[in-house]
Amino acid sequence: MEKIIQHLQGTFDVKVVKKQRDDLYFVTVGKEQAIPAVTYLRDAEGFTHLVMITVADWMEKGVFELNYIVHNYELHADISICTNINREEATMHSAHHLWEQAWTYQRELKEMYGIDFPGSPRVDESFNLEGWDNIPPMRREFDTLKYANETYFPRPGRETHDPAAYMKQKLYPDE
Amino acid sequence: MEDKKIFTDPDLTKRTVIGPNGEDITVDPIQDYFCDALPKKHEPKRAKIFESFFNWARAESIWVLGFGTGCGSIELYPLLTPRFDAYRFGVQMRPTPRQANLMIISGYLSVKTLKRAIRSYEQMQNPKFVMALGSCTINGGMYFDSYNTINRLDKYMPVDVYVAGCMPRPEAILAGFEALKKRIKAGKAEGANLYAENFETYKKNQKKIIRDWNMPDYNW
Amino acid sequence: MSIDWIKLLFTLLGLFIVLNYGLLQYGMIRRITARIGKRIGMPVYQPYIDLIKNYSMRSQITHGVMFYLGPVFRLAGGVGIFMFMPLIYGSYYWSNYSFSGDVILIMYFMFFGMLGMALGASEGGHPYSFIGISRGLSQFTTVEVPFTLAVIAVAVQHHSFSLTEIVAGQQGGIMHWNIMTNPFAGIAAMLAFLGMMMASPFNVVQAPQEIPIGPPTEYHGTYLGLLQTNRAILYVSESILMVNLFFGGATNWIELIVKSFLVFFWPVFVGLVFPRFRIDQSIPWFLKLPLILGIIGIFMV
Amino acid sequence: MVSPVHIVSIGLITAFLLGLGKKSQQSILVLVLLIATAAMTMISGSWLIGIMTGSVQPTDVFTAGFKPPFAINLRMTMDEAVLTTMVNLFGFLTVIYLFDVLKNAGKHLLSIIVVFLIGLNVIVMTRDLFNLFVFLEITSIATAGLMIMIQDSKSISAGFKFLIASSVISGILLIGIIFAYSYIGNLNIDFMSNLSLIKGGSVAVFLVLSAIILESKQFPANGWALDMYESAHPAIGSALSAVSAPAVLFVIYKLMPIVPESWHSLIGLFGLITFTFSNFLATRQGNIRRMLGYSSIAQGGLMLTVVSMSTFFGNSFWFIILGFLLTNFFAKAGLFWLNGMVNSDDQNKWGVLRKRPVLFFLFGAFVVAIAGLPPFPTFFAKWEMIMQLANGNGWGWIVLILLGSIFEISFLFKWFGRVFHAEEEKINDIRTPWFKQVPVLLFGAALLATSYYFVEYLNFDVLFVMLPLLIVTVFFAIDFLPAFVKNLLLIASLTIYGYLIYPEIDGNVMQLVFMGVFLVGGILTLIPGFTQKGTRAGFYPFAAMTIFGLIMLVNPADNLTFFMGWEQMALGSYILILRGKKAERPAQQYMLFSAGGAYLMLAAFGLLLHFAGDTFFGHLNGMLPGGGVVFVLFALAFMLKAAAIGLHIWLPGAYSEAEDDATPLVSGVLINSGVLGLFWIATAFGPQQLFGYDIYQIMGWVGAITAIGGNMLAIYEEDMKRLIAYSSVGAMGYIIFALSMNSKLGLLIALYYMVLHFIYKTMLFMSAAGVIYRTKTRNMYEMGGLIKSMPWSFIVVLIGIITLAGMPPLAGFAGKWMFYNAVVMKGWYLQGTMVFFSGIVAFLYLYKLIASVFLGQLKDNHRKLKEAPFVYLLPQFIFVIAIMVLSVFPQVLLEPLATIIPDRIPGEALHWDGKLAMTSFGYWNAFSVMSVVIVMFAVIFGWLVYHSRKAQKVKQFNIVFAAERPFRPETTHVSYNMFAGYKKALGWLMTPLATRFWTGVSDWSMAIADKMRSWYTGNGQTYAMHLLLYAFVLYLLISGGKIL
Repeated sequence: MEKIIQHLQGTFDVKVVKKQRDDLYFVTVGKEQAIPAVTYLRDAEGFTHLVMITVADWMEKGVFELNYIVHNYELHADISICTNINREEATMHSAHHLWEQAWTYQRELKEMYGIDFPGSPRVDESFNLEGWDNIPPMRREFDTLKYANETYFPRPGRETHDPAAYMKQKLYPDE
Repeated sequence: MEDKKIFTDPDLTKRTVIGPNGEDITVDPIQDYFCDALPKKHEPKRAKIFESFFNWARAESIWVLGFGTGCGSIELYPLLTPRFDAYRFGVQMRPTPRQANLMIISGYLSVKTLKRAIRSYEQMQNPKFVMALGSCTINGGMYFDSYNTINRLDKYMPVDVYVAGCMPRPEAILAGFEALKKRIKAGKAEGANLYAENFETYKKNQKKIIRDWNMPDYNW
Repeated sequence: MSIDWIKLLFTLLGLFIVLNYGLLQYGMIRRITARIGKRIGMPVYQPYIDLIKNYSMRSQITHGVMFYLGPVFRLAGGVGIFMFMPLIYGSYYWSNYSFSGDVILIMYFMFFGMLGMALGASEGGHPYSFIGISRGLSQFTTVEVPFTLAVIAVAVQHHSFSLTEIVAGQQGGIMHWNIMTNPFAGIAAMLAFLGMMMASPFNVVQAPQEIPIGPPTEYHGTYLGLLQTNRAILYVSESILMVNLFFGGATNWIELIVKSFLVFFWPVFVGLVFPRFRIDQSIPWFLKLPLILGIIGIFMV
Repeated sequence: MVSPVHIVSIGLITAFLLGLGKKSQQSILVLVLLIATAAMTMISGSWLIGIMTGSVQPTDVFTAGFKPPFAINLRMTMDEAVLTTMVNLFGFLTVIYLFDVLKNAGKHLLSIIVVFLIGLNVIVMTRDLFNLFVFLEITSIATAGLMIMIQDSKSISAGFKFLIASSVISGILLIGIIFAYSYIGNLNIDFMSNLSLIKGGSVAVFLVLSAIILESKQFPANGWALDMYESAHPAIGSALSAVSAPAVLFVIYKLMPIVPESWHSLIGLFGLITFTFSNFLATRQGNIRRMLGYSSIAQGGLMLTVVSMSTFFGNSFWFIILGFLLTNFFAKAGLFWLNGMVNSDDQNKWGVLRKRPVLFFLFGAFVVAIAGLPPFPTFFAKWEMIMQLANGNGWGWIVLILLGSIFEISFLFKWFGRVFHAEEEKINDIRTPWFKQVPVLLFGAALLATSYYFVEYLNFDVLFVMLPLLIVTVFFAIDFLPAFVKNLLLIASLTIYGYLIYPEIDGNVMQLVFMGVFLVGGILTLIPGFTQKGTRAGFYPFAAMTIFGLIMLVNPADNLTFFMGWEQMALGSYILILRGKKAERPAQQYMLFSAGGAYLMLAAFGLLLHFAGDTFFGHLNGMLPGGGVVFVLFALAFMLKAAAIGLHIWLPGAYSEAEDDATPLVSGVLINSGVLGLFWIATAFGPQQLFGYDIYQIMGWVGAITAIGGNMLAIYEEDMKRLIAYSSVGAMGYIIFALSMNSKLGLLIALYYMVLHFIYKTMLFMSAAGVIYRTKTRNMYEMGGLIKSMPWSFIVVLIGIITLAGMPPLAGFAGKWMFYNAVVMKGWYLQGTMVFFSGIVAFLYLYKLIASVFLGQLKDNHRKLKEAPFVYLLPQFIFVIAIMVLSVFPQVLLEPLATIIPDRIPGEALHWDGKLAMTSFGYWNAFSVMSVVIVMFAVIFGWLVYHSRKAQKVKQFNIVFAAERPFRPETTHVSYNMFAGYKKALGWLMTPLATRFWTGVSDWSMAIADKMRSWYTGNGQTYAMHLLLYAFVLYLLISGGKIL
């Protein structure tokens, strides 16, 4: 595992390596090097299984952190190749040529976060939300409560409590 | 945000095919494949005695559309087991909306599911009833602030019985059946006619959230 | 041709009795099934309520003329089988219209309803209808083979295709019944009867969990009511046919009802015990044991 | 009367004159040649007419004024007159035909032609052996000269090979002549009658004879001749085939008196072997001229047989030999000439002929004439020959002839089909100046005239044979008229014919029924033809031919009429099938199987003549002791037409690829001819045994298997017409089964079902034709939901399939009901159950047929379809009415049918008690069943209509679709491979054994033919060796290994 990371560091411009567990590393590389790194892991190091492509929205930093988690069946180990892309012009290279199923993830990311993957099949079709016409809903600037209140006829009379405070008040009103 | 490319369903756009004699035939799927009539209100029988007799039969023979919508669908299956045995009450499951009288919305409805639920509801025949399970159908429940889950079912289709709880137990559902029966026998369960009468309102609400409305206004 | 009005009246009365009997029998069977599953089950009169409810539906849709005619064909087929079947041995009035045709007519009348129903359901345009019908017809082809062999065996034995005469030949005690005198043919027919009733393990035609309910997917309201009426009449008529062919017929209504109920219970019993066959399993099944038994039965005569 | 010697003298003078001419006067020279040949023809022709009319006596011409044996004498009798006329006429026409070639060629060529003609004339006329030898040599040299008319390496080498061969032959001949002279002391054939009796004289006879036989190009020592045919100019090829060969054969005929009696049959056998094998080898031949060469050689072989057996054939000899000779003369010459016009040996390029309707018609006529189909003389000659051989127990001979004929038909019709279907693009232009057309037209006319005289000579029934033939001829003549006029005329003529014939057959229910089926079927199936635009050239003559052929079958005049009708129908329907767009191969298959059946029948007729004398087979009236073989042959022949399993593989292709509106005719109507035959043999022969087995028993099994097989195959068809076609196979199995029960009820079922099958199958095919006419496709999965646009067609199909399935209350049930009774009475339970099973299996494809096409989802491109044209629907509804009437009153048909069945057939008959049909087993009252059903149906329907009067009409996608919606009609319509589960369970039953078997037969025979063709190496020396070997083998066989 260490060796593989070293190889990675030798081959690519690795920015950060974070060891989560013995069998799980997070390796951050530049945007242009993410796909080559994944390809390298798949072809040279035996990480043949794409576990998932996922994203974390770092609104404060103005970036999306894309994670390509790949798995090696012989080592039973995972490596996640991370890369940061600009939130405003969220575009990434497609990985569907490496794994067929990647385009499903990419289609989802496009719909939920608005990250474009040019060339990925059917990336513009709606995935879960049929006919969504607003800001991609999983972006953190999207105010979901406001949207729901505007759209879904909230039933009047609904109250919201902080669970801890409310439980305390209900069960132990004296304390 | 950049403009989202609007995706259009190729199966629902107008297209031209070439007929056997080489003539062009334009197919407008929504127009040509689907009946575009609107629902009519069906008055109850004039003779009160007939109507109450039929209502009794309707109440005692509730055929449920086996269409699990939310997480509550898992609570429906115990109904058929020896422990709860809904058959005792004349409740049976039907696999097709055409033959069913009662649609059970068993929990939260995302917008996407709502569309299917409406379609199935409209394919049921008059008289038809709706039972809504769980707080999600009443006020959104724990999904009250979700961007794609509805809050109030009765804005989109007439609901006869709400069964509260998250989730309601099968006993509660049985109680719901009893309540429904009472309603039917009393002649109050006229959801289908209500829907036909207030069709425009319902459609407006439905269309407000279902943005890619790719079906005729009423699914026969 | 002068019409014997009294006979017609008796026939209609018989039809009415059989319809009620069929509905009650169905309820009864459902009740028994529930008991076996440790449930209480629906009321015995539930089929009546279902029927009334279906006839009282307010709105209906139609897919076309043949969609209309499908249930009509189906019910006409069921009633037809009843009409041409003698019910009570030795009674002129309870022999219906059996003078105008014999057991062959009845056998072929079964197809009448089937085909009509198949066409009606197909007019609905639902793919499951097509799938269900193709399965049903496929299975039906092989079900009929052992049954036919058994019928021919019986006919040869009694030197007649006339049901009345076949019943007449079986009078005089249980040992004269065809099931005793020609057990192979009888067993072959009983096995085929399983398939004719389309109960599990041969119910892949309707397969509720797989292709919702096959052919009648689109039928509702009055259409479905007709189909339910037919089911009540048809199943009882087929049971009566079996009773007439193999179990000595009946000389009064009580005997008829007891015997046909027991015969009808046979597929129910099997259906409760065995899981469902796929279509490519049930077809060879009928061409193995039942067919061989049927052939032995014919050469036993 | 001009002395025949002047034929020679005119020739000689002409040759001399031609020598004087100059190159620049070539045209005049050709004219001179033309006049000379005309004069020669006139002389021989005048002798022919003179002798025929009896105004002139046959005469001998003595050269040098002495009587033989001191001088050469030329004889002119009827025989010589015919042959010389043929030779000279041919010469005359050749000159016309070759006008352009001759004009540009040197004057030598003209002389060579004259010499060639003189040679042949003398060969025919001379009675002197040495003279014969000399002129054979002269002809050979002339032939070689003609060969190199086209100066390419191939023809020169062929000419050279010919010279080698002819020198070997001359050597043998010369030695023979020397021997003969040494024994007899002179060379005149007339004085040699005792030559073979002299010790050593047989050797002389053998040598002379074998030389001439070799000269007549017998298989397999004929490689040189084939090369000649292949490479010579077509005109020369025609000369070789049409005149050289007959002349040589005539020599053999002249020699026959001096040949010992015991040799005759051996020589005949050799000729027959040539016939069979040459035809066999021709099946693999692609090059037209070589193929025609094979064919010519084959015909030569056949004629050699006839000539050598002239004493055996006795009175029939002239009839037979003239039949073969004239047909071969006209047709072969015509074909070679056509070859010259098309100017290609590639079958595909012959499609150009289609641009010249008259020539194309003649081409067809020539091919058909050579193939030996009616009404051409070969047909009658072959019939007579087989009958004579059968009289003399020549079974092996018959087998050889029939085999050869099958091969002949195989390659001839492969060729014809190819020409019919050759693609337009590949067609280059054709050279047809008038002088090329005139000879062909003349010969075509002559061929037809000959046929006319043959038919006239045979003295057929006027109403049943001559009138139909006349009508068919008229339709050939008026083929240029628009289609609807011809359609109307044909329908009218059929109607009038029916009116004329009705008094004749009144009282004969059998004839009435079948005539009714054929005539009414013919008329009704023609009605949809009104939708055809243009002239529809070539359809109506053959439709008329088919229908009238069928009609000829019904009148039991004699075996020949029956067979002629049979062949005529086969030919007509072949063309009708061939007219389909992709019908080339299916039609070829159809023709082969038809011919196979016909020849089996021919053999059977031969046997019948042997067993029972000259009686019509339908009039045997009971037992024919030991007739098992005859019965089997007949049964096979008819079951071929009725497509019993194993013999059915032609049917689906032929029926489905035929033109859509012609299919009802060639299927629903025509298939009943097989039933007719089977019914006849079943009633006429009585029970028959073969090797101790009851044939009926076997036939019963065959019928049962056919019923299952046909229906099983139909299930998996996606092609509408193929489905219905396979269903016909199933129905025929049912009929065969019913017939073979050989009981009164069984035969009644067969007849009833025949009529019923005719009605509903014609209906279904017409309805399918209507649907295909509108949708332009035959694949059922491309249709769907047509009930909305074609409701009437739907009703027809619905009624058709209810009838087919035998469901009460429609007429089909009567058949099923009787069937059970018959099976139980007969005790054929297993077979009966199989047939019953097949009936249920029929449900599957019937459902598929109606549901895939009319129900389910309407496809986008069929949204604007209209109902089938009225002319399609009209006959269908006539049939529907017929079915309805039969359903209510089956006795209308059943009672007359029962009278057809002779009393001697065992078993119980159907009794009628008013409307109640009864057997000892059961009863059934169609009328009351119908009444009950109608009342029941009406009540329920009324109830439903009342209840759903407010029902909302919805459209095709308003179906419950698991809360989704369907996407496309195509993805929602379940039709393709509908019975997949069934296939998985019982698909193994469908292993195409029969197809594999027949493909195997065809592949193997092709492979063998290929292998055998390599015998012809193309090497002159090898050929010479072949000749010697042939003579040697012939010697061994004749002498039996001893020195003669």
